[in-house]
Parts: sequence; structure tokens; C-alpha cells
Amino acid sequence: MIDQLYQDIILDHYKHPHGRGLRDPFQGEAHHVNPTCGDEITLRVTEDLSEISYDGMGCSISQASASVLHELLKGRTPGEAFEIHEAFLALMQGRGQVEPDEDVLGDGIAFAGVAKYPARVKCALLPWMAFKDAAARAGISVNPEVKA
Amino acid sequence: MIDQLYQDIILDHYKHPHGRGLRDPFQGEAHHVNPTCGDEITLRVTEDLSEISYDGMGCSISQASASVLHELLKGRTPGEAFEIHEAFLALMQGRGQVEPDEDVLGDGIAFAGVAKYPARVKCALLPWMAFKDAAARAGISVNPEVKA
Amino acid sequence: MTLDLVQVRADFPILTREINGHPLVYLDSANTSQKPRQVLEAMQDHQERHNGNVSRSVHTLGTEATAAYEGAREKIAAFIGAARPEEVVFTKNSTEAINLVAWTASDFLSLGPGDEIVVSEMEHHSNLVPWQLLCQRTGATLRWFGVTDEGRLDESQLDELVNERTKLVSVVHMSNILGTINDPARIVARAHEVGALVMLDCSQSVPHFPVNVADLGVDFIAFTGHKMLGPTGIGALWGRYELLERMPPFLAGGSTIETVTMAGTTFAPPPARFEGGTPPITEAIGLGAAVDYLNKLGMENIHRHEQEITAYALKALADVPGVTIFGPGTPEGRGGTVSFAVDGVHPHDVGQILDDLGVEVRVGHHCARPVCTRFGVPAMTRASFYLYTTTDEIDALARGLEQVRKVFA
Amino acid sequence: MTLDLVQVRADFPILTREINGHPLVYLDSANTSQKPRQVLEAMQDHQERHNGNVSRSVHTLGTEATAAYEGAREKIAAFIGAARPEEVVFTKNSTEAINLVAWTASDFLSLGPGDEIVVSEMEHHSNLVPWQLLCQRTGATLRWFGVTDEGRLDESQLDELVNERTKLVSVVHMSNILGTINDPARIVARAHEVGALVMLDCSQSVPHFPVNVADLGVDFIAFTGHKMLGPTGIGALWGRYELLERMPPFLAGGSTIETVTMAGTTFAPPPARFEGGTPPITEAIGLGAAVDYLNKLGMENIHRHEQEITAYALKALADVPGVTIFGPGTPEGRGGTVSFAVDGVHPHDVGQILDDLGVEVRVGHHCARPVCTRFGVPAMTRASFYLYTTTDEIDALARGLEQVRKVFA
Ligand SMILES: Cc1ncc(COP(=O)(O)O)c(C=O)c1O
Ligand SMILES: Cc1ncc(COP(=O)(O)O)c(C=O)c1O
Repeated sequence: MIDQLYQDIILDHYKHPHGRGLRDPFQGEAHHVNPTCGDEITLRVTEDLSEISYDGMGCSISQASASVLHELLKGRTPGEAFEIHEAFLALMQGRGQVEPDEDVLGDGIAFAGVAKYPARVKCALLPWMAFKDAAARAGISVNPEVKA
Repeated sequence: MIDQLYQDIILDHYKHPHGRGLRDPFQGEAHHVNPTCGDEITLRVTEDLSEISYDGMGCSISQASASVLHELLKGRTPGEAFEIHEAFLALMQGRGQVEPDEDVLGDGIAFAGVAKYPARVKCALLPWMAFKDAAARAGISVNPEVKA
Repeated sequence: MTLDLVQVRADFPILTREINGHPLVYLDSANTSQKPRQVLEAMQDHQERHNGNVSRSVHTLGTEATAAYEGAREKIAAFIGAARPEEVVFTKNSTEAINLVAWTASDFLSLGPGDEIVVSEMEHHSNLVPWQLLCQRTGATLRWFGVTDEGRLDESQLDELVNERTKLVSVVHMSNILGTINDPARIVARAHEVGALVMLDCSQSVPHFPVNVADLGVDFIAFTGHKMLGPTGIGALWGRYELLERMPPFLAGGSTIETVTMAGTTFAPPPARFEGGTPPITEAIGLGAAVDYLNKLGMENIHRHEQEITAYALKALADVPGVTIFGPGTPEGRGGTVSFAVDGVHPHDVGQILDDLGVEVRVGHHCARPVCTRFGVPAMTRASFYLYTTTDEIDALARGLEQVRKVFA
Repeated sequence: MTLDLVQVRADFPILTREINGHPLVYLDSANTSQKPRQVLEAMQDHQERHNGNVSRSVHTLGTEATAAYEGAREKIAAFIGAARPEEVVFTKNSTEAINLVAWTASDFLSLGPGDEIVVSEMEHHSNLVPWQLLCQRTGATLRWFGVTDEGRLDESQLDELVNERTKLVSVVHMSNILGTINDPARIVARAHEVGALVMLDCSQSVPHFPVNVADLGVDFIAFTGHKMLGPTGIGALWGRYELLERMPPFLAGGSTIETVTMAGTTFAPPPARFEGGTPPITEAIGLGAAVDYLNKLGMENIHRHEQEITAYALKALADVPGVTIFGPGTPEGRGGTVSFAVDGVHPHDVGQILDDLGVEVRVGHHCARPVCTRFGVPAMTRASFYLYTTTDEIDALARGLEQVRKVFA
């Protein structure tokens, strides 16, 4: 079961993160903390999502998740970003019952195993929650409620 | 077993208390309360113990105990009063294992059964504790520690 | 549906006990209730199989314990109709829950001289003394509703008592001494009209009839596990989330924080903000099991049963010569808690003789001394009922009172 | 006398459990300990046979419950060498005990600007945040002892840190993250010289080695039941009686009072003054049974066993490549709680892989974030031992760490 958590894709993103480091300019920034484990992330976006940059410290899951987020959301339209964001959220909160769509989530499908570890879902979601806040501050809404 | 608690002597003192009512003059007064049951007593003594008066409300045990106290201690020398006080305390704290001496305790021996009811020992002692304080305020010490 | 008392009673191990050679007749449930085997087993199982600390571990035992603890919170939130589980803060008892609000109120209500807090003469000390102390600390003024001769809340001065200066009203939902059930509707309407908050002490209501915080329209309620089939050591504060969010931490420490440096600390959102240190984990799980048990029987059914028992008891007591009942004399607007006096016999003696016959009632001021003062007695004798109480037990009480009268004739 | 581990382990039902297909290796006792059957049975028996509320009833069940509750207080008082049982105040955990002192201190120490409170950088959040908040409320200043590179309390500035302005010093007896055992002797001498009080957070010491408050010479200690084989929901404050007598009530309500009127209240003497509402009765009885169990094994024997296990573990961990230990590297002046880093692997991942092998360790900041900051890491992995820990379990930990290194190679 642990192999489903630590899939090669995750370990790979952890060891070789994409897009790591904080860059200027940006329009929205958010800093999120996981109080139980002390993981932190700072994430920045431009208003057109042409750039997403981040820095922080955390476990393999949160770090790999940030790398995957960068890969998936950078350069997307807000609408696309929102759809992916929602799909990732649904996957994480699905307690392992949700079948991920590789076309939407790309490397994100590797996180399917994380959903079975309630204590680690928070780790995987940390960058995504920071992204949502940063995007809102940049004037982009990726809140699922907005769709309806 | 309940008959050992509610002996006729106790019920008698309860129904026909001796020396009840607050009287002047007095040199020491104390007001004691049992916070669990709301019982109260106010007790007064003269410095020569020629008069002991009291008033209050409470259960049969505390009321009868006050009546017996009046009967036993009024008109005694401080030394005698102290000895009786000590004997009564020993009886009450003896968990039913102490054999009371009728020569010293008179009607007080009827309280032997109370010692088996931990929750009621406080009731029986209420007037005696008030007496100790009132006597101390009148300049008489009946504290066992003083003897040694 | 009527309760199957034989089946219900079989769930409570203690009910097979004898006291002084007589079968136990437990009529002191308002003081603390007995616990069914389902609750004891849930706690035992947790301690033998799943014990770990909560919210701190990634390991299996910690994850299981956290899921059980938070699961209990969800059950309890649903039981009282809370909008979300995070509105339920676990405390050790009602008293802590009320103190939590009273100690933090000086801050979140910016209390000072000129402000007023309103309680009633019918309060348990736990819903009186914390407010007295709050007023002492802040200079605010404590005011109170009186109690009528029938033992009802006197709301005749409502508009004057609750006014623009009022910041918070805290009253009891069901009196633990008179049995009176207060309908807080008018108080809530008036309090909210003047911008005051309303806290309801539900220690005696949540265990006995359906309580829904949304329907009540109040801002806070307190209740306690040991009176509702749960263990000791657990209680709860419910508060509207927007209010809890505005309140500072109280018992601060591990788990209440967001991030900590030596220079300063930021705090977690509710309920974690208020649950300092290791919470009563097993006890919360036990309370969750108690709520399951109550739900299985149905709170409406429990209430109906208690109404019947109360009607029976009021009549049985009225038939004993020399017995005077304090509080409402009919089952309308009252619960199964009946206090009374026996002419010429002190409650302590009444209780003692009843205990000798296996009948367990409470005597004293019942932590509501102002009510005793109001009715001019130092103490009362109280019989209180629950879902396991039978009419046979009421008969035993009545027979016991005849014996009391005989001893003190 | 050495502990008979086979016999000891047979007393702990949970130790037969499997986790993810492996036998449970519970190395998280500093977080919460497991409970022997003797403790569970004492609580079960109380709840099935003797359950009643305390200090309020004359009836048999209430009298039995009161005797058991007060009996537990006597056992616990004797266990820590208190001068009298009334010096032990039951709380729900250490955090409440510390908050009790911190919330009442503004009053009984008349704290204000210019006054100083001293803690250390080694504190659990529960012995840091309450003092931060107290200083915020009163304008007093918080100061602290630093931590040396070896993980010891830095007492080099003692005379400057603890001075005429100091009103209270509160430090940890044994660190829950570094394992360091602090000898408070010099701090106590200096504090008393300048008229300051000393509180010792004994949450991690009372469970593991003999603690005698008279020998320590401190003024208050806090400890918690769930870390010493007892249940959750119970802890204790010990204080010198003359001090407790000077302190105002905190969680006020039922049982804390002497007499109550609507206009005002007078309070009972300690410990009742501080035990508002229905206390954790069953839990206190459980803690009493835990103390019996600890006494039966002997605290000296328990300590010796843990010293041996710690020496073994320090060596085993040092042998795993890439592992760095935080805190004292030898068993002298430290207890059986060992935090470490695995090179290149985040503690969360270390803990997860160990759990997969049945090895339960804690990861995170361990409610002592300033210590993590001090050592420049966001989190640590911690293995902590108790009287049931075996060398086989340490071997399982070491093997698990090899696996961690393999996954993250
Ligand atoms: C050193 C120390 N102090 C205080 C506490 C708080 O204890 P509790 O969580 O029981 O309140 C703990 C444990 O969590 C601790 O290890
Ligand atoms: C009406 C009422 N409020 C508050 C309390 C206090 O509850 P606890 O003792 O569980 O804190 C009680 C019971 O004792 C009660 O009956």
C-alpha cells in the first residue's frame, strides 16, 4: 500500500521539483502553513497565470504536489486552471474512491494513493490551497462555487 | 443499621433540643456552614462557659449534636470541655471502631452509629467545630494541640 | 413508540446492584446518569485497540484515534442541530464550557462598567458564579430574572431587564432543581433586538428531550456528557461559528496554535483554538456512543416516557401526607426532576432513610442555593428520572417516604 | 530489580495488535502512553458498580464514588510526595493545570508592567503560550532561558534572567522533544532568593522517574494522566497549600463555593475551590489505579529500564547512516525520548514509512516549535519509550530507518 503513496512520479517530482523558487513580478502571493507538521509554502502567481512560482519546506507529498501544480497550471486560462484545481480536490477528498482522469491531471494522477491516507491529504492540498488564495489576490477566482 | 444512626436519644434531642436560642451576653461567637447540605449554626459562649447558646438549621444529626454539646459542655471548666471535645472528635473520626465512654460523653455515645456514615460525620461535627472557634474567640482554647 | 424498559434496563450493568440489601432505585440522574454497556464497550474498545493521541500523528493509531474523536464531534453536532461540527468545542464539563465564554467575554465583548449581564435566580451555580466573577473583573453589572411562586421564570420585567446595556443573557434551559423547562423564545427575541448574545445552559435539557440550536435561535449552549449516558470528563460548548471565530483562546497550549515563536503565537481556527492540550479523547468517543444510544431510542420517545413518569411521580408524591412539591405541579413545561419537602424532616434525613431502602435521591441545595433561599428552605430533597426509570421505582420512593414519616413521627 | 517485560507487556491489551500486517511497535509514549488492563478494569468496575456524583450526595453510590475519588487524590499526593492530599487539584490535563496558574496569576501575583515571567526555549507550547497570553493581558514581560547546542538548558545568564522583577519561573522538568532532564535546583534557589515562584512542568517526568515535590523545592507542578498509564481527561496541578489558598477560583461553579447568593459568593478552600462542576471522576480513579501499577513496578526500576533502552537506542540510531540525533547523545541527564533527523527525508515521510512497518513514532514540531527553530529544522522525528519498550522494538525502528533510506535513496 505504501508503494501507492510513494509512487515513482511523486518521488521524482520531490527530488527534481519543477519551477521551484520565488520569482518577480507577480500579482498575487499567499503563505500557507500546516500547523501539525510545520510544512510551509509561499506561492506567487501573475494575473494571467503565465508564471507560477513557489518556495517552502515540507514532506515529499507537499513538495511534489507543488511541482505538479506548477506543471499543470502554469500558462493555463483561469477556466482551465479552475477545472484542474477542482479535479485535484475531488481526487484528494475521494477517500480513494475517485478514478483520476490523466488527461486533466497529468502527473497529478499519482496522488490517487494519497487519498487513502487522511493525514496526508492536507500535505497534498497545501500548495493548491495557497494557489487558490494567491489567485484570488491576483483577481482570478478558481473557487468551485463560482462555476455554478 | 439505620437504627444505629437514628437512635432514640438522637431523635429525642432533635425534637426537644436543649438550650437552643441565642442569648446575651457572650464573649465568643462563631457561624459555621456545611456547604454540601446548607446546614448552618451560630454558637455563642461566655468566657467561663457558664453559658452556651446556639441557633441554626440543619438535619437531625447536627441539631441533636448541638443539643448534646450544650448539655455536655455548659458549665464545665475549659480543661473538662476540652477533654469531652476531644473524645467526641475521636468517636466521630473512628469509622465506627471507637468504643465511646458514657462517663465522658453522656448522651454523646448515641453518635457512635454516625461514625459509620462518612457523609454524616460532618453534620455531627458542625456544632463542635463552631464551639471550638467561638471558644477560641472568647479566649478559651480547646484545641487538642494545646494539651501537649 | 414506547420504550421497552426491560430491554433498556438490561443495558445498564449498575441497575442489577443492591444497596443496603435492597434493589438499587436510582433517582439521581439529574446529578449524574448511569451508563449503558454500549458506551462502556466503545470506550473499552478504543483503549484496548486504538489508543493514540489525536491531531498530532501520522501513524495508524493516531489516525484512528483522530477519526474516532472527530467522528464523535460530528455525531454530537448533528444531535443538537449544529450548522457544522466545528461549532462543537469539547470541554471537560458544562462548567468549563460556561467559564470559557465568561473568561473570554471581557475581551470579545469588550465588557466594562455600564455593561450588563443577565442571568436568573434559577441558575445552577455553574451558570451564576462565572458571571459574578466576570462582572467583578470588568466592572459590568449582573442582573437577574426572578422566579415565580410556581417556580417559573418571571419574564414580566423582560424589556427592562434586557436593555441596550445588556451584552449577554445566560439562562438555564431546564432547571436542575425545580424541573422547570424555560422557553427562551421571548428572551432571545428581546436580546437580539438590543444586540445582546444569549447563552443557554442545556445541561439538563440535551439529555432529556430534543434540542435543536437552530430552532432555539441562541448563540451558545453548554452541556455535559455524564448527565446523558456518557462518561465523566467530557462536555461541550456549542457556539455559532462566527462568534467562536471572534473569541480569543482560553485554555491555550498544544493544539490551539497555528504557529509559535518565543515572541508570540497565532491561533488555530475553532474548535482547535479552544481545545488546549490532549483532550478527553476516550470520553468524547464515549459521548459519541451515548448519542448513538439516545438516537436509537429516539429523543421524542425518551421525552414521552419521562413525561409519563413525571406525571405518575407528581401524583404519588402529592398522595404522601406532609410532602410539598417545589416548582410546577403538573408535567406541562417541566421535566422529570422533582424537588420536595417532607414536613418536619430535614432533607439530609429524608435522603439517609431512603438510601437505607436502596432509594438514591439527592439532598442539599443542588448547586442552586438562590432557589432554596427563594423558597425559604436551606435544602430540598430531589428525585430525578431518566429513560430507565420505572413506575415501580416511584412506588418505592413513595413507600420510602412513608418510612421517613414513621421514623420522625 | 529488572522489569519482567513479558509479564508487563501481557498487561497491555493493545500490544497484541497488528499494524499494516506487522506487530505493533509503539514508540510514541511521550505523546500518550498505553494503558494496562488494571487501569481499564478499575474504571470499568467503577462505572458498572459505583457510579455516582461526588461531594454532593449522602446516598451510597455517591459516598462510594466520593471515597474512590478522594482515595485517588491521596494516592497521587503520596506518589509525588505532597505534604497533604489537598495540595493536589484535579484538572483535565497538564494544559489546564498550567492555565489555572497563568489565569489566576494576574490576581494573586498582582502582575503588571515591569514584572517578569521566565520560561525557556525548551517548553512545550502548553507551558509557553499561557504565559505569553498572561504577559499580553497584564503588560508583564516574558523572558526565557536559551538552549545549548547539546540541547541543555542554558543557565549561564541565570542571575540576570531571574531578578528582582521576576514573579514566576516556569520550566519543563523533562523536555518532550529533546529528552533533556533539567535539574531545577539552581533555578529554584535563585528564584526564591528574589522572591519569585517556580512552576515545573512535570508532564514528562512524573511518568518516568521518581518525582518528589518536597525534594525539588518548587511551588507548583503540572502533570497529566494519559502519559502515565492513566486515561485521557485527567491531569493534576500540585501547589503548596499556602499558595493555593491565596489563589482565586478559576473554573468556578458547582463545588467551588462555600455559600452563594445572587449578590455574591464565597469560595471553598483548595482543592474544591478549583474543581468546578462535576470532575473527571472515573478518570481520577483510573489515574489512581495507574499510580498503583507504577508503584508496584517501582519508579526506580522503571527509570533504570528506560535508561537501558535509551542507551541501546542512542547507539542503534547512531549506527544508521544519515541519522542525526537532537539533544543529549548519551543517557546521562536525559530520558527515553529521542528526536532525530534522517538526511534528505522529511519527518513526515519517515513516520509514514515506519508506520507501514508497524513502527509508531511521532513526527512534526511536537508542540515545541521554538526547539525546531533553534535547531534549524521545520520538524523532527521522535521515538519515545516506556516501561513496556523492548530492545527488539528498537531494532525494528533501526530496520525501519534502513527502509526509509531505501525508498528515498
Ligand atoms: C512537556 C509537556 N508539557 C505539557 C504537555 C501537555 O500535556 P497535556 O496534553 O496532557 O495537556 C505535554 C504533552 O503533550 C508535554 O510533553
Ligand atoms: C443546570 C446545570 N447547569 C450546569 C451544571 C454543571 O454541569 P457539570 O457539573 O457537568 O459541569 C449542572 C449539573 O451539575 C446543571 O444541572
